[in-house]
Parts: sequence; structure tokens; C-alpha cells
Amino acid sequence: MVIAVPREAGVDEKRVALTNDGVKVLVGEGYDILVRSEAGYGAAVGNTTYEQAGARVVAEAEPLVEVADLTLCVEFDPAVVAKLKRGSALMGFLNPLGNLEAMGELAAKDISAFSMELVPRISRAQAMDALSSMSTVAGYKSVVLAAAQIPKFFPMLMTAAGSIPPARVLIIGAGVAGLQAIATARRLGAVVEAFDVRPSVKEQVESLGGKFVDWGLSAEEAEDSGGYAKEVAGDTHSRELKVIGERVPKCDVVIATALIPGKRAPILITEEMVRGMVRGSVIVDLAAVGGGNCELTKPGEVIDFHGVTIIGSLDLASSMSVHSSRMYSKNITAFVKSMTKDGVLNIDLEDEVVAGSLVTHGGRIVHAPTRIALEQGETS
Amino acid sequence: MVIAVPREAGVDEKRVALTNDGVKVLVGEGYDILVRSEAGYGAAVGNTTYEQAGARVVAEAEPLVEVADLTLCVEFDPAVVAKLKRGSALMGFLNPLGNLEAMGELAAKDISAFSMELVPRISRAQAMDALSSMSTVAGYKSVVLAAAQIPKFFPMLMTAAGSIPPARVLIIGAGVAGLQAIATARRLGAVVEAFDVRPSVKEQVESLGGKFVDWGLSAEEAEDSGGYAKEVAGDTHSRELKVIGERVPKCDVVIATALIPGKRAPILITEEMVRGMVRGSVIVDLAAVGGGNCELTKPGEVIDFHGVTIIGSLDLASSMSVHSSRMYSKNITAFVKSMTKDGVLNIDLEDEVVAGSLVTHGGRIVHAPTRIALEQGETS
Amino acid sequence: MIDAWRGAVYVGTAILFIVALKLMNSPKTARLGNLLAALGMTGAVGVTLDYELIEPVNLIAIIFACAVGAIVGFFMAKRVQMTAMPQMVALFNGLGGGAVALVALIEFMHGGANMGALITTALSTVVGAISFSGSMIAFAKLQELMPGKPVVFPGLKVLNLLLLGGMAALTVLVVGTEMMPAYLALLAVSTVVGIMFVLPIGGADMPVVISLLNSLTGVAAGLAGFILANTALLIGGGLVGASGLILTLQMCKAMNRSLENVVFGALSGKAGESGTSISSGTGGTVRSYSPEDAAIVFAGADSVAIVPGYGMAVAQAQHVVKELADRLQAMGVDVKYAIHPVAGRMPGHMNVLLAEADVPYDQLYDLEDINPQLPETDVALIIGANDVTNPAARYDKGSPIYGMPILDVDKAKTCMVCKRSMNPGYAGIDNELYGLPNTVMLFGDAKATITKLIQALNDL
Amino acid sequence: MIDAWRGAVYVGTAILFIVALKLMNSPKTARLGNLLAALGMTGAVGVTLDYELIEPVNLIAIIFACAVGAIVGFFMAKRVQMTAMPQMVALFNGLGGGAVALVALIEFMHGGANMGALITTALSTVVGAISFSGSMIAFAKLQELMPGKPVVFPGLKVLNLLLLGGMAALTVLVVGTEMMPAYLALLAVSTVVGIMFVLPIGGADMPVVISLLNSLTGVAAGLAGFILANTALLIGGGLVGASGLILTLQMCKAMNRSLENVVFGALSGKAGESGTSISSGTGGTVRSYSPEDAAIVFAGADSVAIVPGYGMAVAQAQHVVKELADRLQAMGVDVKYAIHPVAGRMPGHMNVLLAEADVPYDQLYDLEDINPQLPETDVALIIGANDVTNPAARYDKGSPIYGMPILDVDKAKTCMVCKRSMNPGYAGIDNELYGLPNTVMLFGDAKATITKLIQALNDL
Amino acid sequence: MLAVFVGVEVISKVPPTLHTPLMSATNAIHGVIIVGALIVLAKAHGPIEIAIGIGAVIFAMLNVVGGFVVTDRMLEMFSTKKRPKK
Amino acid sequence: MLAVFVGVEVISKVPPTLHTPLMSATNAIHGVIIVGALIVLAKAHGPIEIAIGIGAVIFAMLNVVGGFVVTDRMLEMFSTKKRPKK
Ligand SMILES: NC(=O)c1ccc[n+]([C@@H]2O[C@H](COP(=O)([O-])OP(=O)(O)OC[C@H]3O[C@@H](n4cnc5c(N)ncnc54)[C@H](OP(=O)(O)O)[C@@H]3O)[C@@H](O)[C@H]2O)c1
Ligand SMILES: NC(=O)c1ccc[n+]([C@@H]2O[C@H](COP(=O)([O-])OP(=O)(O)OC[C@H]3O[C@@H](n4cnc5c(N)ncnc54)[C@H](OP(=O)(O)O)[C@@H]3O)[C@@H](O)[C@H]2O)c1
Ligand SMILES: NC(=O)c1ccc[n+]([C@@H]2O[C@H](COP(=O)([O-])OP(=O)(O)OC[C@H]3O[C@@H](n4cnc5c(N)ncnc54)[C@H](O)[C@@H]3O)[C@@H](O)[C@H]2O)c1
Ligand SMILES: NC(=O)c1ccc[n+]([C@@H]2O[C@H](COP(=O)([O-])OP(=O)(O)OC[C@H]3O[C@@H](n4cnc5c(N)ncnc54)[C@H](O)[C@@H]3O)[C@@H](O)[C@H]2O)c1
Repeated sequence: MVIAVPREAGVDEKRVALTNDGVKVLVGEGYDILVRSEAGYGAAVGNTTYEQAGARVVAEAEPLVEVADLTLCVEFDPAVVAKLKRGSALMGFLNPLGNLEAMGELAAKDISAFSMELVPRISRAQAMDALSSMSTVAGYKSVVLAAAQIPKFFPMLMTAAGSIPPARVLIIGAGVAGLQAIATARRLGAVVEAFDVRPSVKEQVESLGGKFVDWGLSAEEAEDSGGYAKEVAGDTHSRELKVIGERVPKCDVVIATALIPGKRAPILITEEMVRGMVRGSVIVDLAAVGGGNCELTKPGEVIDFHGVTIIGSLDLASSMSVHSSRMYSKNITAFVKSMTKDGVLNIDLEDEVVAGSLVTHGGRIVHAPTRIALEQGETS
Repeated sequence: MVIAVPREAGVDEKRVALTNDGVKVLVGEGYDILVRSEAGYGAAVGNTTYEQAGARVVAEAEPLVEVADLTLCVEFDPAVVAKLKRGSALMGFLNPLGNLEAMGELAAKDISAFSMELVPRISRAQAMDALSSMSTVAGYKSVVLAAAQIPKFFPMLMTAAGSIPPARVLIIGAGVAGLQAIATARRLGAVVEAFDVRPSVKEQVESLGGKFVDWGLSAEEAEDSGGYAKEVAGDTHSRELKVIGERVPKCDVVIATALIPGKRAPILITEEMVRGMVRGSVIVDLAAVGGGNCELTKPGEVIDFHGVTIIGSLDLASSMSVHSSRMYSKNITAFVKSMTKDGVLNIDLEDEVVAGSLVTHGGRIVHAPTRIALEQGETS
Repeated sequence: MIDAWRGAVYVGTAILFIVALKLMNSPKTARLGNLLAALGMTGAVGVTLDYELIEPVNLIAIIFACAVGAIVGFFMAKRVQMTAMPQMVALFNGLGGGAVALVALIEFMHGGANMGALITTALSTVVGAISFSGSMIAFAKLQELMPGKPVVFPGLKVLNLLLLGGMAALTVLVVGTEMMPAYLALLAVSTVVGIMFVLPIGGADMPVVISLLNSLTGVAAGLAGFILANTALLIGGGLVGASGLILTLQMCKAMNRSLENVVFGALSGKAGESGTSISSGTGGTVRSYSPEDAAIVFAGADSVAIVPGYGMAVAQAQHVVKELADRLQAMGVDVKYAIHPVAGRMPGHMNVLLAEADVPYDQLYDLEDINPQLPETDVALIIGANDVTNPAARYDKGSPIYGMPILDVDKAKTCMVCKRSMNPGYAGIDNELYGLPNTVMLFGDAKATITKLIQALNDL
Repeated sequence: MIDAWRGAVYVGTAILFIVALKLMNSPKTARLGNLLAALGMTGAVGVTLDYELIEPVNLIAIIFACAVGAIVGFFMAKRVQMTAMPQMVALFNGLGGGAVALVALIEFMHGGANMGALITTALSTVVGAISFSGSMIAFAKLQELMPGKPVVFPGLKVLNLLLLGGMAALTVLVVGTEMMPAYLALLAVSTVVGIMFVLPIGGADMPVVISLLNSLTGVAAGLAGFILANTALLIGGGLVGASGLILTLQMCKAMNRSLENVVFGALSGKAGESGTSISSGTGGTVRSYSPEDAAIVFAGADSVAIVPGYGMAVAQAQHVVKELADRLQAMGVDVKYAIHPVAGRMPGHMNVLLAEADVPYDQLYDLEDINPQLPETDVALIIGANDVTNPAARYDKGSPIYGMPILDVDKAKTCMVCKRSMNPGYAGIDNELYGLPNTVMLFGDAKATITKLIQALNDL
Repeated sequence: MLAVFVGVEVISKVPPTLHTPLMSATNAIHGVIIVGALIVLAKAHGPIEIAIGIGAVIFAMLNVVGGFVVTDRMLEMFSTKKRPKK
Repeated sequence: MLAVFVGVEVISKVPPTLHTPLMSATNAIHGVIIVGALIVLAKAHGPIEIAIGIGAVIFAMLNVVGGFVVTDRMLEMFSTKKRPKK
């Protein structure tokens, strides 16, 4: 079976879906790997490196995904659908709810499309959990970016030229990215407070030396059965805004990561709060993918609002291309390997992980929310 | 006596010579402080903050340095000399050897010009040592910048998506900036090696958890009486290049800080070494002020050389304007305070610190190297 | 031999005994201690007799008896299997008690003693006989010559009271009348009391009983010392009597029981299982160690793998864990950290903490690297990790963690788990590891427990 | 009183003495120990006499003597100044020795003793008399009734040899002839020997000598116990003789001297100054503490300021320092870190390290904040800092660090400095702080020393 | 009495793992009764006394020799794993 | 002999700061010579013996009482700084 690794479509996208390490593993499983020339440049994987690992590097002009039984990508490019071989498979961050039309086309072409963000978060699938990998990268990078941006030190420093107080960092949303941000900010010497709707993360925050803002929400109110946060609304939401509002102006850095799966990210930082911040402060809004936790955030942009820098960049993982590609490639490889039987991809719908991550299969859209959204879209 | 704080001339210069804290102290000493409107914006000190501290904010149109008995600046702007009051004083990083002509003019106008980089590094003067303050800032920021730039993690990470090895950081020159860089890189979890000509810093490097590259140079060969490094040449220099050359290609990040007072910075990283580095690696050349330790460095610029980013920025201290201004202001304040007698500046040439940092005084150039350089310039 | 000379040797023996017991406090010196005690004993035996004054018959008897005792004792002790040690101890102890009773018997036969000596003789007979028969029962139970379970029958209480009453009466009779039949009756009744004392005790309580009997034999020997006015006996016996009692109490304490409870528990029907053994949720018995016990395990280890988990993070124990590793390394132990990819609650959680504690990177091993090494590792020390060590992940398809690779800590020679309770971790499931025979638990908060462990290592 | 009864009390007393000495091992229980010893003594004294059997004259004499001794002793001990304690101990010790000599004298006068008893009597006379006169000289020296320096004169060696020879000869004479004059001569010569023994010793070695004399008195009392066949004396004396000797040796060890060197040093002319007292480069005597000593200081402290410096960084001691602080806080001590702006070798050096060790920021105080608090601080613990604590910066215009603000650690009640040697720091100058009377040095690598200190705190 | 006291003092802080060997060692120590047995056997008169005496000596000897050897074997376990210190 | 042994055992690990109080305490303990002094004084005959005996008792008593009181005062120093434990 042929696996294709195209170059990512996004201009700023430096990641690649499969690195040389991954190539080695999959070649070992019996696959033929085709890699588009220079696909790995952004991630510092050269063509020769790929070749040494056992892949065939395919020049720009030659067909690639057109001949592949399985196409791997990081971010999904809807334009690729037209080129895919009928009945082949596709794997990557498909963002199905954001690409409804393309999903329909995939189904129409009888393509088995796996969306990495849908891999269920069960213990066995941890090695395939690309969302966690990318969140880890983003959480780390968000703090490094903030430190590079802010005109202040993070650590406390007592010097002959006076004592520098430590930076105060507020982390909103202590999920995978938030926890990594806590750890990184603490490493750099900042005083870290973290805020979340799920009270169960208190212990986790403290296990990293952070301080948890306890505002007395119960687990039932905040958490769904899968451990994800529920949307908070009404009274609770305004209470939340009040708690955050009290803290934001006292902070030098705010890292916002609050997301609710399948919904717009909650607005947790208002314009008024930002106005209350000291000049030079920095907000990194990792929730920009979901519209942003700060109402001023412009996804994909860095803006200056009254001296406060609001970073809404979407390419944090891409900016760490070497390691984020490596992790993503590991995730993909583990996934493909788990489905491989005698050198071919064996799509076993009984398998919770396979079934959970499939969007289209056998000519149909099998991912319920996507199907519902598509149907609603058609009727409206 | 009137002290003037003009706005810095450099476009990218965000620092200010005196912050509100400094104003308070000097007002307490009996000075009148005039601050140019918006001079502190870059350092997040607003006009009102200055006023509250006891300064008078002077609008753009009004005279400022023209009426001052002492003018404070961070970076020296030769254009200001013409405006200074005859017989008044000036204090800041004057870079006398780089501004020979202006020094002559200052002498001609009978101005007492104190250059902060000349403050002798004796124990008593540590509070006035602005060079150390700015090196501290630069050392910290260099690592943060490198971390923000490099497409990799600094810390080691063992995750379900594979193990990420720690970044390997080489620090060349373990002076004030170098040590701070070691500390910061270690905080972020990198494996740090440091290199210096002065063997006495070995213990210091190790006291920060770094590994010292011991290449067997004796203290006499390497160090002058003041604890500064001597220029190494000939055989020793080529040995040095060999030692560095072996390490650079294995590193993810190189922070170069090697400077020799009054000379061009030594070339320690050759083009060949850079070619040997892995794509995505980063070199931060803090010695760019002295021409750079890397032969490819373009002072003031960030360049990409075969996938390796070489940061030659000169504005690291300025990019940390809030805290660097605060430290600089502390240094200046301590200096002025030490010279103040009954509310006026009392220039006591007996005082080692005063005498050491004066460039021009009483109509003459009193700083020997400057005078010699000027005389040589005139004769040639 | 001059008496003063002999006295000096006896005192020397006594001192050797004391030093020996002191040396037994630490595993490093314990063996030397035992040797010293044996040396002291040899000395005492050597000087006891004035050989030139002994009748030839007696001399031959002595030589014969000594030879038989020594040879049989030596081979029994050498041949016995490690697992049969406890019953050996019981047996030897009983023989000691028997010897006391016999010595007392001869002394009684000699007659001509004053009141005080008579009382002492009667007492040492009683104690010696009880120790003898009790130990024999203990031996029989452990050797499985009879059921190991507590033997209780109705009327046992009444019988015991009667026996005790009889013993008291007979003692008075013996002292008052010096009649041989009374004496023999006393001997018999005491023997029965010993049997009745041990019969109702069983299982995990046996070691305590043996220790108690051991102490009794010491007391009996001391009493014999009074009769014979012999210092060596007096001091040796007294020493064993006292230290044996202390030891017994400590053993009870380690089991969270009182001595009364152990001895009379079965009688009054409220015998509990030993406190240290909890049955684990997944079957198997859980053994709990104190930090002192754990320290001894480490003292004998060459290689240790430290497995940190979320609990280490919660306890913020990373610094003490590093200290422990340093301590072990200073002892020459090879220490590695085994980092599971999902230990903790975020990717790289353990790395952050261990880096903070300055653990060198080259001591960190990931799953693939450490697993092949674990079977050769002496001790796997698991600190607040749970799911990542759960063997169910290997085979139990129903388990939520099925399929997750785990650290093969169960394959290490000893697997020591430090956590606060038997509570599950993130996945909410029990861990069968805790019930495995090579696993011991070190219950308590990770930081506090590891601190105590370091202290115990220092005290060793 | 029945003898057995009395014997029991004596044994009880002996046990109380032993327990008391044991309790003296820790400052927390030492006072109780002393009380127990006093209690034991009271008991022993109480049961010694069968009052009904004593002649009225003797009874009156006893009552009189006891009353005088007790009252005078009590008030002397209560009144004496804390600084005069050592000479008090010497005095009381001498009196004890004197008492032994007197007891022996009376026994000799009684006469009718066998050879063994005679030898013992002669010995206890000799030892008691030496102890008496030696202690009196020690007392006189310490009380400055005579020069405290070693008194050495030519021919002292020869004289001593003669005296010792005489003593031996007289002892033989006394035992052989039982003549009173010979006995009195022996008493006299022994007294002179005691004087000659102590005369050449002086200064810092005095405590060692007193301890040695103390041990001697114990031996003398034990010998008297032999003469009088009294267990209390025997055990009490033996105990003091042995423990006194050990103590003496330990004191020598703490001073890095051998006992021979202390005792015969002056005689042979190679007397060194005491090892613990080095004269600091800037004058003043430097006192060195062991970690155990230091632990006791901390046990009595309410507030501690930790002053880290470059040495802490070199030793990478930040983690153990944090542990020490935790330990102290758990004891209820208020702990603050005093961070000098230029401590270490780079700005913020201490911050980096302490953050790594997880020291909370709010425990860090900079110079301006901590200096006003230092005079109220019980202990300033300086760990590898030097220049930043050098008082010369305040006034010595010639010093390279003149004008640098320093931490006012010299104003703390106790200033404890942990560094490896008397070597200077960055500025290359001596630090007069180390010679101040409220400063003690804790020599050694910071990490190793602080680790030991924590251990000592745990053992307390 | 002193012996008792010393016994208490010496034992009071033994790590639990050493309880069994310690018990075994004290067990061997109370074999000092061999001294008593020897004394009575040495002065025993008539066959009955001698027989009993022989029994006493055998018992005691078993106790002593067996006790020490067993203890030693137990303790072997702790020391077999010898390794170079650093 | 046992006493000597116990003496060694009991003393061997005393922190140096306690050396002086400990010396002082043992100093008081050898005041047990009071017991001997009392015995000889009780059976003393004639004025000379009584006088010497009185001297012995006074000396010994001074030793005992003074010794204990001085020790106690020394030890007071360690315990004055009482403070609430956490
Ligand atoms: N690494 C990741 O990215 C990530 C993310 C999300 C979830 N997870 C999951 O988290 C789990 C991680 O496994 P793990 O073995 O590290 O942790 P775990 O299975 O959650 O077990 C942690 C254990 O630590 C003990 N503990 C808690 N506090 C303690 C304290 N103060 N002192 C001593 N022990 C303490 C607890 O037992 P007691 O209560 O008895 O003390 C608990 O059983 C896995 O199931 C993994 O799938 C991992
Ligand atoms: N902070 C800055 O930015 C900076 C920069 C350059 C220079 N300086 C200068 O550096 C000095 C800093 O003062 P400081 O008090 O921190 O240091 P210091 O005066 O240099 O003294 C450090 C002391 O630590 C001891 N030491 C070294 N290794 C040790 C170890 N392993 N264990 C225990 N002690 C050890 C040394 O004594 P032993 O050898 O006896 O052990 C030494 O005296 C000042 O003079 C300052 O002006 C500071
Ligand atoms: N078992 C596994 O293998 C595994 C792997 C990865 C993650 N997880 C778990 O999944 C959960 C979510 O992880 P994630 O990082 O992907 O979450 P996410 O990215 O969906 O959300 C980030 C965080 O934002 C928080 N949040 C949502 N709404 C908020 C609001 N209104 N105010 C404040 N905070 C709000 C959420 O609680 C969450 O902590 C976590 O519990 C994590 O431990 C489990
Ligand atoms: N006493 C004080 O108060 C005080 C204050 C600040 C600095 N200092 C001392 O001044 C000295 C220099 O400090 P700095 O940071 O300003 O120095 P710097 O900026 O002049 O040089 C930076 C470093 O580069 C090194 N270097 C020079 N040539 C080199 C070469 N060819 N190869 C490798 N390395 C080379 C130097 O040794 C120095 O460590 C240090 O010893 C520092 O401790 C003292």
C-alpha cells in the first residue's frame, strides 16, 4: 500500500505529517512511502533524510496523493479532495465541522477520512492523541512568546540595581495546554495562578507549583462525562467573569486556553479588563482557534490595544515545527500501525478508536455531529 | 539644580534614563526634575506618573536640556550636544570612542560628561554599574529570544508522542550576560555548556549548573588585572576556534557574548561552523555591539543563513524597557546621589568612581583613551 | 581455675552478649554480633568447669552430651530450609527451656536447699517447663505436624483456670514439703499449661508467641543462675528475658496489636488478622513496610529504578526523591529513573519536576529503554504512580487501560510502592500489582515517607 | 534497714544515674536527667545509714556536716556567675576527690585490713589526693587567683619523675608496713603530684583537664566503693570514671588534639593553641562548631535569617538549604532569607538557585528590608557568603569593599557562618566578622554541612 | 537488674526486618543454660542424675549451637549482596 | 565492670555543646562518695576520726549539692527559649 505525504498547503505551515522516524516505522510495516520534495524543509527534514529512512521523494510535477492509498496531512486542505484516489484513505486534522462541504465531497468519493482531533481520549489511544501533542507544544510556546514580548523579566531578581519582582501570570483553562503553560511559566520564575471551571484540576495545578483560583464550582456543573468542560452560562458565567476580572488587571501575562469542544470558545476576558491592564502586558489567546477567550482577540493576528499586546496567533505549533512534526508523526504512526494488518490498512469499525475518529467511510458521513450539521445546513 | 530627562533619540529605543522611582529619590535630594512629555511611554511610565513622583513634564515645544544643569540619557545622541547649556553636566552611555567628535564638542562647551560604561567595577560602585544591569537584561532576553525563535522545545519531555531531548545550548563568554544566559537556559531545561577564555569562571558556570568547557588556558594568558578578558591571538586563538568548532555543530542554540573592552569583539564562530549546524538552529550574538562574535552577524539585524537564524539585534535591553529602565534609573540615581552635596552636584575628582567615569571636564577631555584616539585622529 | 578468673570471663561474656545485641540493630553489623555472642558463649562454657575435679564418669557423660548436642544442633541448623527457620527457632527455644527444667530437677533432687533456693527452683521448673512444651507445640504447628489454626474447644477457659490454680498449689506444696511427687506433678502441670497456652494461638501470631516463649526461657535461665549462683547465667538469662519481652512488644506494635490481644485473643474469640496484611482488591495479600524495613531492602540492593507518578507531583516530593537517589548513589547503588510517557497529568509532567530537583537527564529512562532492564533491577521504587504500573493493561481487555504500555515493575526483584492508601489512580481501577508476592507497600504521603526513608538509611 | 532493701535502692540509684547520663545526650531532656541523678543520689544517701545504730556524737557530726555542706554548696552554686561555672565545677570536683582521700585516710586509721584492701586504700588515697590538689590548682587558675598561663620551669620534668618514683615507693611502703607516717607522706606526695600535673597546663586546655580530673575522682570513688564494699559507690564511681574518660577524649577530639598532647604538651614544650580557636586574620578568636552544636543553637532559636552567598552556589546546596528551612519552620522557627544585591557572581544568582529549590518568593528579603530586622534575629545563618557580610565595608576606607552596603549579620544574636575555611571571598580580604564573640563557624562544604545539620536537628 | 535494664536499652530501636534474627540470637543466648547444665552434670551423682544431666546438656547444647547457626544463616541473607562502595 | 561498659555506651554520642553540662553532671554523680563518707563518719571513733569524717562529709556534700545545682543552672540556658511548636 502507498502512503503519501504531501507538502502542507498553508503558507506559514512548517510542520509535516510524517518525519523520517515515522517513515522508518511504516516502511517496516510494509508500506511504500512517497514524500513530496521539500515537504519536510520547514521541520528540518531534508529530502535525503527521507530517502535514507526508506521513502521515495516525489518531485513537484509528479502525481502523489493521486496514487496513494492513504494520504497523511497535518492541517486539512479542502483543495486536496479533488485529487484523492477514489476509495483511498485520508488522515489529519480535518476540522470536519469547519469543512462541512469538503466532508461531503470526501464521502462522495468513498474516502475513509480520519480526523485526528476525534481520536477518543482513552488510555490506549494516548499515543495517537495529536490534540494533546499540539496542545503541549502550544502551551509551552505561549509562555515563551509572552516572555519574548513583555518588556519585563519573568523571574525575580535581587540585584545591585534594585529588586525586580517576579512576573504574575494568569492561566485561564488548565487543560493540557494550560498545564504546560503553568509549568513553563513556573520554570521561568513567574508567579502563576490558574483558573478553570473544572474543580478537579486544582490538584493538578498545585502539583506543578501553581496556585489555583478556587471559585467554588462543583464538578457536576463544570465537567461532562469525558472530562471535558461544559459550557457555563448565565449566572455562573457572570460570576466567572467577575473572578477573572479581579485578577486580570493585576497580571503581567494572561494565557487563555479555555475551549469547549464543538462550540465557540467562551468570552472570558472583556475589553474593560484589558483596559485595566498595565502598559506592556501581554495576553496570549490560545483559544483563538475557537474564536478566542478575549473579546479583542483577532485570530491569527497580534494586536496592540492601549499598550497591551494580544497574541491571537494560530501557528504556535507550526512555529515549533521540528518537535511538533516529530510528535504528530509519532501519533500518526501509532495510529496507522494500530490499524495495520499484514501490511495493509484494516479499518475495523469495532475498534473504538477507529470508529471514533472516522468522519466519512463507505461513502457515508459516519461522524454524527458532522452529518447533523450538514443536514441542517442543507435544509436551511 | 535642574535635571533634564529628554526622550531618547533612537526610534526603537524604548528605555528612559529616569523612572518615577528615580525622580522621587532625586527630588528628595533637592533637585528639580524636568521630563519631556511621553519620554517614559516606552517604559510604561506615563506623564501623570512622573508628575505624581514630583517631576515637571515638559511639552515638546518647550526648552528642556537647554535649561538643565544635568542631562540624563540612556543612549547618547550627538545631536543633543548643541542644545546643552554651557558648563552643565551630561550622563549616559556616551560610547566616547565611537563618538569622538561629539566628545570634542562636549569639551569645547565645558560640559562635564559622565559615561556610564566607564564606571569602574569596584564594590562600592556596583549600584551604579549600568553595564552590568544591561548585560543582565540582555543575557536573559537572549535565551528567551532563542527559545521563541527555535522550532524546538528547550526542556526534555517524555510523552506519549515520544521523548523530546533537551535543547543543547552553548554560551560563549561567561561574563555577566553569559552567566545570566546560562541560568535562564537551565531554567528552561536546556543542557548548557559554557566557554570562556578566563578559567576563573569555571566555578561560576558550575555554580549555575552549567558545564564548563575546559580547554586549559591559564589565568595569566586570559585575564587582565581588572578581571576583564585579554585579547587572544595567534596559536591560542586557533586552538580556541577548534574547541568551539567542535561544539557549535552539535548545538541547537549558541549565545555569544565575548567582548574585549575597547576592541572589536573576537570572531569565534566562523561561517563554516554555522554551515555545520542543523537547520532551525539559532545564534544570538550579543557581541554584535562590538561587531559580533560570529562572522556572519549583521549588527542590528536578524538574518537567516542556510536555515540557521543569526540574531544580531542591538535592542535587547530596549525590548525589556520596563525593567531595564528601572535598573538603569537605579544606577543613575545612585551615581547622582553619591555626588550630591547639599542638593547640588559636587564633582570630586578625588573620587575614583567620578574620576573614572568622566570623559570631559573643565573644558578638557579627561578620559585618556578618548583623548589619545582624538589626537591620533587629528594627526592622521 | 581461680574463681576470680572465671568471674572475669563471665562478665566478659555478658559484655559480649550486650555488644552483640547492640550490633544486631543494624543489618550491616548483625552477623558480627552473632559471632561475638557465640564467642562469648564459647568462653563461658570453656571456663565453667574445673576439669581436674570432675569424676571420670561425669566427664565422659559431659563429653558425650556436648558432642551429641553440638553435632546434631549444627546439622539440623545447617540443613533446615530457609522457610523452616521459624520452627527451628521454636524448637531450639523449647530445648533451652527443657534444659532449664532438667537443671532445676537435678538441683531439687540434690536437696538441702533453703527456702529461697527452693522457691527459685520451683519457679524455674515452672517457667522452663512451660517454655519447653509451649515451644514444642509452636514447632509442631509450624512444621504442620498439627493444624496451624488456633485450636479452641469449649471449657478451655475453665481448664486453664484449673491448671493455673493447680500450679500455684503445687508450688506451695513443693516449697513447703520438698516432696518429689509434688515436684513431678508440678513439672507435669506446667508442661500442660505450656501446651494450653500455645494451642489457641495460630497463623500470623506465631512469631510473637515464639518471641514471648523465648523471653520466658531467658527468665528461666536467669532463675537457674540464682540457684547455681552463676553470673553468666544470671546476666545472660536476664538479658534475654528483658530484650525478648521488648522484642515481643515491638513485634506486636509492628502488627498494630497488643500483646494481650495476641495471647488471649483466640481464647476470648476476638482474634484479628494481622494488621499489616490487607487483602488487595484484586486478590493477594498486601504487605506493608515501615520506612525502616524499606531502608534495609535498599541496603541490600545494587540497582534501583525509581518510578515517579502523579503522586510525587501532588506531594511535591521531587526534591526528597532526588536526595534519596543521591543517598543511594553514595552507597554505591545504581539508580535510574523510569519515566512512563503518561505519568502525571500532562505530557512531560515528571520531566518538569525532576528537572526542578536537578536530576541529571542521563538518569532518566523512558519506557522502551527501562523495561528490558527491570527484570535485572533489585528494587523498583514506585512513588505515587499507579495506572502506569498496572499489569492489567497487558491482558485485561475489559480494563479502561487495556493496551496502554506499562512499566514492567512487577518483574523487578522487589517492587516497593509508596502511596497514601489503596485508592486507585486516574483510571479509577484497582492495581493487582499491590497484591503480588514481590511487592511491598510503603504507605504515606510521598514526601513524608521518602524523608523518613532517607532518615532510616542514615540510621542504618 | 534490711541489707537487701538497701541493695535494691543502690541498684535503683545506679540505674537512675545511667538513665540520667543517657538523657543528658539531648538538650531537651538534659535537665530532667540531672534531676533524676539528684533523685538517685538522695535515695542512696537516705538509705545508707541505720540511724538507730549510730552513736549520738557521730549522728550530730553527720547532721552538722551534711547541713554545712548542703547549704554552702547550694548557695555557692546559686550565686556563682554564669561565666564562673568552669571553676565551680573544678572546685566541686576537687572537694569530691578530697572526700575520697579523707575516707581512705579514716579507713587506713581503722587498720586491720587485708592486703587487697590496703592496696585499694593506698590507691584511692593517691587518686583522691591528686584529683583534689589538681582541681584546686585548676580552680585557682580559672578564678585568676594565679596566672592562667601554663607554668613551666626548668627541672619540672626531673621533679615530676622524682615525685612519681616517690609515690610508687611510698605506696609499697604503706602496703607493706601499714605505717601512718608513710601513709601521710604518700598523701602529701600525691597532693604535690596533682599540683605539678595541672600547673603546666593552661588556657583553652583547662576544660579537658577538669574533665580528666573528674574522671579520676570517679575512679577514686569507685576504689572507695571497693574498700567499703558499697555498690552505690562502686557503680557510681565506675560510671563517672568511664564516662568521664570518654568525655575527655571527645573533648580532645572536638579540639583536634590528642589527650597526650593536652596533658604533656606544655611539659614537652610543644603545646599548641586549642584547635577550635584559630585567631582570625583581623584579630579575635574564631570559634568552630560542629553541626551537632549548631543544631542546639537552632533548637533554641525563634527566628533565623539565612544568608546565602556564592559558596551556596558552588556547593549547589540550595536544595538542602530549603530542606533546612522547612525543618526549622516545622519546629516553629520563623525563617527568612536575606538576599544581598551582589551575593554570588551575577545579578540574581541567589534568586535563580532558590527558585530552583522552590523557596517561596515571600520568604526572600532584600538588604533594605532585612537589615532592620537582623538585630532582633536569633540566628543569622550565613551559607557561603563572605564579602557581603564584611563589617569592614562600613568604616575601613582602605578596604576594596568600602562603601558597599552589607547585611548587618553581626548584629544578630548569634551569627553562624558555614564555609570551608578561613579563605577570603571575591574581594580577597579577611572578614573580621569571623572573630566576633557572637560568631561561630561551621566549617565544611555547604551541602555536606547543612545535610549534617539537618540530621543533627532530627536526632535532637 | 542491670542486665534487664541494659536489655531494654539495647533493643529498643531495632528495625522490624531484624526482629526475627534478633529473636533467634537471643534464643541462642539463653542457651547459656549450658553453663548450668554442665555444672550440674559435673557434680551429678548416680545414674538418674547423670541421665537427666546428659539430657540437660544435650538440650542446652542443641539450643546454643543450633541457635547461633540458624541466626547466622538468617543474617547471611543481608550480607550476600556485597558490592563495592563507590 | 558492667558500669564501665555502660558508661562508655551511654556517653559515646553527646553533642559537644553538652560536654560541659555533662561533665558537670558526672562531677555531681561522683559525689556518691558522700555515701562512703557517711558510712565512715557513722562508725568513726575519737575526735580525730570524727573531724576527718566531718571534713569528708562536708566535702562530699558540697560536691553533690553544688554539682547538681550548677548543672541545672547550665541546662536552664537551653530550655529558657520556650516557644509554641507550630
Ligand atoms: N501524562 C498525561 O499526559 C496524562 C494526562 C491525563 C491523564 N493521564 C493519566 O494519568 C495517569 C497517570 O498515571 P500515574 O501512575 O502517574 O498516576 P495515577 O495512576 O493517577 O496514580 C497516582 C497515585 O498517586 C498516589 N498519590 C496521590 N497523592 C499522593 C501523595 N501525596 N503521596 C503519595 N502518593 C500519592 C495516589 O494513590 P493514593 O491516593 O493511595 O496516595 C494515586 O494512586 C494515567 O492513567 C494516565 O493515562 C495522563
Ligand atoms: N552578584 C554579582 O553580580 C557579582 C558579580 C561579580 C562579583 N561579585 C562579587 O562577589 C562577591 C559576592 O559575595 P558573596 O558573599 O556571595 O561571596 P564571596 O564573598 O565570594 O564568598 C564566598 C564564600 O563562599 C565560600 N565557599 C566557596 N565554596 C564553598 C562551598 N562549597 N561550601 C561552603 N562555602 C563555600 C568561600 O569560603 P571558603 O573558601 O572558606 O569555603 C567564600 O569565602 C562580592 O564581593 C561581590 O562584589 C558579585
Ligand atoms: N486520558 C487521557 O489520555 C487524556 C489525554 C489528554 C487530555 N485528557 C483530559 O482531557 C481534558 C481536557 O483537556 P484539553 O486540554 O484538551 O481541554 P480543552 O482544550 O478542551 O480546554 C482547555 C481547558 O479550558 C477549560 N475551560 C473550558 N471552559 C472554561 C471556562 N468557561 N472557564 C475556564 N476554563 C474553561 C477546560 O476545563 C480545560 O481545562 C483534561 O481533563 C485532560 O486531563 C485526558
Ligand atoms: N566586582 C564587580 O562588581 C563586578 C561587576 C560586574 C562584572 N564584574 C566582572 O567583570 C568581568 C567581565 O564582565 P563582563 O560581562 O562585563 O565582560 P565582557 O562583557 O567584557 O565579556 C564577556 C565575556 O566574554 C569573555 N571573552 C572575551 N574574549 C573571549 C574569547 N576570545 N573567547 C571566549 N570568551 C571571551 C570574557 O572573559 C567575559 O567573560 C567578570 O569577571 C565579572 O565578574 C565585576
